[in-house]
Amino acid sequence: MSSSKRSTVIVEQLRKQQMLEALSREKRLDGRDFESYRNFEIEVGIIDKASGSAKVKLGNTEVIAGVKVETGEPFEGLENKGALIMSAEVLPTASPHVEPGPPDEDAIELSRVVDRGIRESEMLDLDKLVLIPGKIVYTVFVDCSIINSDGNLLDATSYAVVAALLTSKFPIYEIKDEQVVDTGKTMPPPITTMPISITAVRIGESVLLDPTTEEEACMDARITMTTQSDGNIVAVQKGFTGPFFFNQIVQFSEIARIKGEEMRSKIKELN
Amino acid sequence: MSSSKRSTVIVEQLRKQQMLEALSREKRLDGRDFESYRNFEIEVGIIDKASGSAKVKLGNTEVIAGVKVETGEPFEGLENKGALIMSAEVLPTASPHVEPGPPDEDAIELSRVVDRGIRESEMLDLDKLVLIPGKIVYTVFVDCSIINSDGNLLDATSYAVVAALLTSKFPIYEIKDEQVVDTGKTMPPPITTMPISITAVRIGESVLLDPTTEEEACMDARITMTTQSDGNIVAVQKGFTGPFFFNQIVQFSEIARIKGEEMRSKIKELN
Amino acid sequence: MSSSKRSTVIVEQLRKQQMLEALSREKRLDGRDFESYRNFEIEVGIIDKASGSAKVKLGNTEVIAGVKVETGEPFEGLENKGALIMSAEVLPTASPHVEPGPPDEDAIELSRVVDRGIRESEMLDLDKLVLIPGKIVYTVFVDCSIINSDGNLLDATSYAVVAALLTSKFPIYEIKDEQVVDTGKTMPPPITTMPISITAVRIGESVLLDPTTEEEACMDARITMTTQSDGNIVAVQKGFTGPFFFNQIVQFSEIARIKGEEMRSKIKELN
Amino acid sequence: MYNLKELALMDENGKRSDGRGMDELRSIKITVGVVKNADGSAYIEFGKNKIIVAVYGPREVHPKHMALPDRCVLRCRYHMSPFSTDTRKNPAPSRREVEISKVMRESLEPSLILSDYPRAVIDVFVEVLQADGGSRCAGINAASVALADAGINMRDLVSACAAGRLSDNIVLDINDLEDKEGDADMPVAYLPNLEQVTLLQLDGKLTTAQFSECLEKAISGCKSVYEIQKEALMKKYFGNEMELKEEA
Amino acid sequence: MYNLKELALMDENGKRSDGRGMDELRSIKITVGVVKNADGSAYIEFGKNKIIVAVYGPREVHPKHMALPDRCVLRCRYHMSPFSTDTRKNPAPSRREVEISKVMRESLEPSLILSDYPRAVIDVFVEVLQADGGSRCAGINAASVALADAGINMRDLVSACAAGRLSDNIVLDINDLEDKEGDADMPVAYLPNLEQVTLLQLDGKLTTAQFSECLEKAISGCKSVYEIQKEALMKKYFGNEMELKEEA
Amino acid sequence: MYNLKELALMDENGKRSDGRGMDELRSIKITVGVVKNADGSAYIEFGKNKIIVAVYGPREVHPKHMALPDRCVLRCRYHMSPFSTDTRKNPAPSRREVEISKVMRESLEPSLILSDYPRAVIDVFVEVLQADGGSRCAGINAASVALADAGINMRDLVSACAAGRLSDNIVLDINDLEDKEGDADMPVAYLPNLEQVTLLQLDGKLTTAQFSECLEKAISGCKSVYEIQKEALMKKYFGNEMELKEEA
Repeated sequence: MSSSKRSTVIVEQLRKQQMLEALSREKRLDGRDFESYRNFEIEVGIIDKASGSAKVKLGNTEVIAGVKVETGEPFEGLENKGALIMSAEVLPTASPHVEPGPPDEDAIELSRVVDRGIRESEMLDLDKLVLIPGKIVYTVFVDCSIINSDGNLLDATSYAVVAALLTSKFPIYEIKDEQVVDTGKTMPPPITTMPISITAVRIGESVLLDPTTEEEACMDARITMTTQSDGNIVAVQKGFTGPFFFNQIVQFSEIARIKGEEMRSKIKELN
Repeated sequence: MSSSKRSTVIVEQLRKQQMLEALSREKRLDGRDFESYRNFEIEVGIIDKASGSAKVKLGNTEVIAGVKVETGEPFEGLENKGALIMSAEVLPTASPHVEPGPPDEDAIELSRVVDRGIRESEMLDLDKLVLIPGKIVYTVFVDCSIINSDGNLLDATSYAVVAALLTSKFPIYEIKDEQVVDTGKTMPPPITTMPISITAVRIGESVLLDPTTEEEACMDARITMTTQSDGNIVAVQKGFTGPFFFNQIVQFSEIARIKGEEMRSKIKELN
Repeated sequence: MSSSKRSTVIVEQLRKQQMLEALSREKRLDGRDFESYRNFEIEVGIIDKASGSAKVKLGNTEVIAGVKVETGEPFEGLENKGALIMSAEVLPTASPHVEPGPPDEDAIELSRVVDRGIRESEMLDLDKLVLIPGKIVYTVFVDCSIINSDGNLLDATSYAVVAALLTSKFPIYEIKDEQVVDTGKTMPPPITTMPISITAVRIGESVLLDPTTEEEACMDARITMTTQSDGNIVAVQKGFTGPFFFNQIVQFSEIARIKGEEMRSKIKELN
Repeated sequence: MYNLKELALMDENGKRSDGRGMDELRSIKITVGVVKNADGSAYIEFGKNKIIVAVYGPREVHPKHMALPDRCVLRCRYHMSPFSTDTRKNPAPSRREVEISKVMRESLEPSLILSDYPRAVIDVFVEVLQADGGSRCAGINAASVALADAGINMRDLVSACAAGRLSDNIVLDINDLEDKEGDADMPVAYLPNLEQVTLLQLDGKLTTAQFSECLEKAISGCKSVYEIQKEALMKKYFGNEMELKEEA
Repeated sequence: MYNLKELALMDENGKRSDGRGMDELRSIKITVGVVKNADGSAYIEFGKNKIIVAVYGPREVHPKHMALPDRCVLRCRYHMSPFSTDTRKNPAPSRREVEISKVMRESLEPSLILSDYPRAVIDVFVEVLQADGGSRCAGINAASVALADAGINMRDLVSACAAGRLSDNIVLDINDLEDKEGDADMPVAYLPNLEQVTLLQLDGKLTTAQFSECLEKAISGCKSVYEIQKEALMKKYFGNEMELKEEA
Repeated sequence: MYNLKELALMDENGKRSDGRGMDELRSIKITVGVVKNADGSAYIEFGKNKIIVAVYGPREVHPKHMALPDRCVLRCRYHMSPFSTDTRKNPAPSRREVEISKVMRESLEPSLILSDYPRAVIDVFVEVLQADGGSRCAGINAASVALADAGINMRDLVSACAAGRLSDNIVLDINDLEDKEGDADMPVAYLPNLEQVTLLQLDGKLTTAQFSECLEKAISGCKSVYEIQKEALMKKYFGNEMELKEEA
C-alpha cells in the first residue's frame, strides 16, 4: 500500500505543477478566465411535495434544495422568531469518493456556511413566522442534496437554497383553540433580500472563481463571501489549509460584491 | 486470508452439491419430506412481568416473544388507533456468527415481515385500543429475542408473537381528569384473527418448507406467505438473491394456505 | 506486530517484577508508604458560569467538576425528588491512550461509582429540590472532566464533585402561573453529609492507597469504599480482574473509614 | 387525513382516482446517464416518483476483507431525501429504508453476472427525490437501467411494477392514495426474458385466486415497463442513429 | 410506586415480604446446556430472575489486533430483554448494563486459566429474560456454569449472592422490593474453594461492623449457591449415571 | 434574555459594556506546560474564556492506512465541557463544534512544517472549560503555543483575534454580549511574521469598506496577542534566566 500511496503523491505533485504552469499563462484547464463562472442552470418547483424547491447545475455540479414548512417550538433564546433549519448531504451518487453515512465535516461546514448567508442577511424575515410568541412558530426546513459533485458545492448549494426559498409557497397556518390549523392556503415567504455567495480558490499566486474538482484538488486555500442585495457582506468563510495575504482578501471582497450582483441578476432572471 | 477464503468457496460448493444430490432423491438431510415442519413446541406465560409471552421451539430454533402494554401518543396519520411496535433481536447467544449490536438488515427484515402479518391481518383490533382519540392510545410493544438460531427464524418468531398476543392480558387503563389511570384490572386483547406464516426455500428445483440453517446455507431463494384464519393471504415476502418462477409461487400459495391451517390448529391446541 | 506485542508482554512482566520487589521492601516507587495519599490541592469556584465548580489535583491527576442547576421533569419512580445527573469524561488531553468519543466502560464505571457515593449518602437532600411535586423539580447536572490522568481518577473525581457541590450556589426558582421563574437569587444547596471515597489497589500481597498510573498498570485488583461524615459506609466497588480475600476487605474497610475522616477534614479546610 | 367515505378509489366506469383504467400504468419517463461522475446512472419519473440512481463499480472493495474470491459484492442503498415526502423525512436511514435496500439488492442480483468480477464491488445508490406509491419498483427500474449503463454484464434487465386490490378489482400500478386506502399492494420485479420473479412482497388481503391474478397482472405491468427501459437505453446508445434513420 | 409506610419489609416474626427468613435464599434452578449452538450454556431461575447465558469460545479474535500473545481475551455482555422489566426497556445498552457487563467480566476472570488459550477470545453473553433484584449475581452463577459447560480450564467456579440490610437486620439475598425499599444491597461473587472475593459492590448505608457481617453473610450465600451449581453440572454430565445409581 | 433597547453596547464616551475602549483587548493570560502527560500544552484565559489545550505527537497513526507518506496528519478537536456554557451543554459534539474543529485545524496547519514528520500524526485537543465570545480565537492562540511547547517545527506562531461592528463602530475583540447583540463578528487568525491570514470568518453585515477596516483591526489585535504568546513561551523556557536577569 505504501508504494501505491507514494506514487499517488507523485501524481498529485505532477498535476499541481501542470496546473501551475497553465495558470501562469492565465489559462484554466477548461478555458475559462479566472473570474468566470461555469455554465449555470436553475430549475425551480421540481418537487411538488415541497413548499419550494430548486435544482442548480453549475458546470457538472448538481444540487437540489427542498423547502418544507411545518410548525413547532421556537429555539431557546429566539422565542419570537420562526425556526430555520438547514442541512446538506453529499449523496453517494455525487462522486466515487463519497461514503454513505451521516454528514462529515465538509458537509457540515457546507450547510453551516450556506445557513450563515441566509441567516445573517435575514433573507427570511423570521419575525413574521411566529404563531404564538414563545410557543409555536413556523419551522422552515431547507434540505440540500448534492447529486453530482464537480467543485464549488458551496455556491451551487447556496444558489439552490436562495432559488428554492424565493419561489416557495408557504402554507398559511392559524391558531384555533390553541391548536395549529392548516388553512390549506399559501402565501409567499417573507423575503427581504437575496444573499449570493461567491467562492474562489488560491492556487499558488492565482485566485480563481468557481473552482472545479480538478482545481480544488490543487488549491492552497479557499474563500467564500456572501453579499446581500445592497452589496453588504453578510458572511465570509476561509477554508482549506493554506493562508491568504491581506491584499488578496480585500481584492476578493470587491470581486465578490461585483460578481455577486451579476449572479443575483442571473438568478432573478431564471426564476 | 485469500487462500482460506478460496477454500471456503470450495467447501460451500461441495456442501451445495451434496444437498442437491440428496434432494434429487427427495430426501432432506434430517430425513423430513419437503413439506414437513420440524418438531414444534410452544410455552406461554413464561415472563410474569410481561402482559403476554411465549417461547417457541421449532427444531433447534428458539425464540421468545414478550408483550408490554403502555399508553402513549398515537402515530401520525393513525390518530384513532392504538400503536403497535414490534422489534426483534437475534441475540449473540443464537449462533457463533452473531455480533452484539443494533439489529442488522436481516433482523430488521425479520421484524418487519412478522409485523406485516400481524398488522395486515388486523389480528389486533387497534381501533379498540384508543383512550382519548388523537391524543392517548394503548401502545403495544411486542419484542422478540432469538435465543438459538437453526433456520426459519421468520416462522418461529411469527408463531411466538401470535401465541404471546393470543394469551396476553392487557391492563385496563382509564382516563380520569385527563390523566391515565391503571385500574389494576386486565382484559383479553381485542383479537380478530390468527395470522400464520409459512416459509419455504428453493434449492435448485426443490422447494422445501421450514428450512434449517444448513438448508438456508444452500438456498437460492426464500419465500414467506402469511394467511389469516379465513385462508386469505395477508403478507408475502420473497427473500434472498435467487428468483422464482410464476408457477412455483402460485403452487406455494396453495401450500401456504393448507399448511397454515394445519399450523394454526396446532398453535390453538398448544395454547 | 505480533513480535512487538510479545516484547510488550515481557516489558510488562519486568515492570511488575520490579514493582513487587520494591513493595516487598515496603517501598513505593515514589517513596510514599502504603497508606499515604499524594499531594492534594483543591480550587473551587473556577467556572463562573457554573453554579459550583472545583478543580482537584491529586499528584499529577487533575479533574474539574462543574455543577449546573436547571429545572425539568422528575425521574420515573422518583416523582417527589430533584433529579441528579452525573457524567464523567476522560478528556483526550489526559493521556496518550485516550481516544476522543463517547465514554468507554471505564469512564462509565467511574461516573457511576462517584454518583453512587453522592446518591447513597444522600449528600444532596433531593426531597428539598422539588418545585411542583411529580411535575417540575430541580435538575442538578454534575459533569466531570479529567484533564490529566495519573491514577486514582475515582477519588480525584469524587473529591472534585464533593467540593463543587459543597461550594455551589443554587439558583432559586419559583413557580408563577404554573411557569418556572428564575428569581435571580441563589441559595446554598441542601447538603446533609460529606461522602469521601478511598481507593486502594492490591499488587501481590500489598494493598496501597491512592495508586498512580504506574501502580495501576501492575495492580491485581482495586477497591473503592465511600464513607459519609458519620463514618458509615455508603458505597463500595471492587474493580479490575483480580480477587481479594475476606480479611483484606475487612481490614480495608477500617482504613477507608479512618483515612476518609482525614481526607474529609482536609477538604473542609481547603474550602 | 383522508376521509375514506368521501373518496371514490374507483368510479362506476372503472376509472381510478387519477383517471386511469384498471390496467393502466402511470406515466413513466426514464433518462439514462444523468449523473456525470457515476459509472452508470438513470433518472426515472414514475407517476409522481422522482428517483435518481447512480452506479459505481465494479471497483475495489474497502475494507478488503469484504471481498469475495469468486464473485462481485453487490451493495444497494435506497434513501429518501428529506423533502421527498409529505412531512419532512429525517435524513437518518429508517428501518423501512433498510428493508427496501435489502429487497432491491436481492431483486437486482439475479440479473447480474457477478462471477465476472471477482473481488470487486458494485454500489447502487438510489435517491428518492419525490416519493409516490411504488417507489421501490420505480427505483428498481431505474437501477437496472443504470447498471446496464455502467456496462455491467447482465443476464436480463429487471422490470418492476406493483399490482393491488381496490375492493373487488385487481388493478395495475398502485399509487400513493391507493396504497394507503386500498386493500392490497403487491410490488413485483421480473426478469422479462428469463421469466423469473426477483421481488415479491404483499401488504393487504387477497384470496389465493386474487393472489395469482394480482401476480399475473403485476408481471404484465413489468413487461410494459421493460419496453420503456429498453427505449431509454436505445435512446442513449443509439440516439443519433435512430434520429438519422428517422430523417432518412 | 410503593408506599414505604404500608410495607412490612419484615414482620414481627422475622419473615420477609416474600415469606423468607433472614438467611434464606430465594428458590434457585439451574439447567446446563440449553443453547444448542453455543459451546457452553446455562439457564438460571433465581427468584423471579430468568437468565440465559451462552458461551462461545475459545475462538479466533476479530479484529485480530485485539488478540493477546500470552492469554485469552474474555468478553462479557450483560443485556436485558425489552420485556424483562416492569416498564418496557429500550433495547439499546444502558450505562447500567455497560457497568454490569464490566464487573461481571471481572468477577469471572479470576476463575479462568486464560493463559491456556493465548491469542483467543471467550465470549460470555448474558441475556436477562426477566429481571428481579440480584440479576447480576444470578447472571454470574449461570455464566460460571456455562463456562464450565464449555470446557474452559478453570481454577474454581464463581458463586454469587447478595446480602443487605433491612433496618437493623442483615439479610441474605435481596429481592427487587428489598433492593428498592431496603437500606443496603451488597452483591458479592466468590471462589468457594480459593476463598476469594471477585465481585463486591455496595449501595446503601452500613456501619463497618454491619459491613463485615453483611459480607460474611453474602459469602455464606455464595457457598450455598455453589452446591446448586455443582449439582446442575453433575446432572448434565453424570445425569444418567446418577439415575442408574438411584435405580440400583 | 437581553433587552436591546436598555443595553448600551457602547456609551457616549466610546466605552463598551465591559468598560473597554474600541481597540482594547480583553485581559489575556497564557500558561505553558499545564498538562503533565501531554507532549505540549497551554492554558489560556481570554476574557472569560478558559481553555486548555494538549498536544500529542508527532506519533504513530492508528489506523495505519491514514498515514501520509510525505507529511504528518494534523488532527484537531474543539470541545466544550458541559459546564462551560450558560445552559448545560450536551457532551456529544455539536455541528458547531465539528465546524470549529475544522477551521481551527486549517488555521494552525500553515504554521507547521508537517513534511518534517512523514507518516506521523499530531493531535491537538482543545477543551473549553468556560466559553465566552471568541472561544475559537482563544483556542487557536493556546493551541499554537502548545504546539510550540511540544517542539513541533514551525514557520511562525498563529495569533488569533476577532474584530466586529457595533452600530457604526469597528471594534476589537468581540465579547459574548457583543457577539449576540452586535452587528458583525469576524474571527481572524494570522501568522505575524509571514503576514498571512489563516482563519477568516464573518457573521453579520459589513460594507466592503467596513470589511477591510475590520480585517485590519483584527490583524492588529493578532499582533498584540502574538506578544503575549511569545512572553508565555519565554517564561516557561527562559523563566529562570529572566528572573535571574531581573534580579541582576
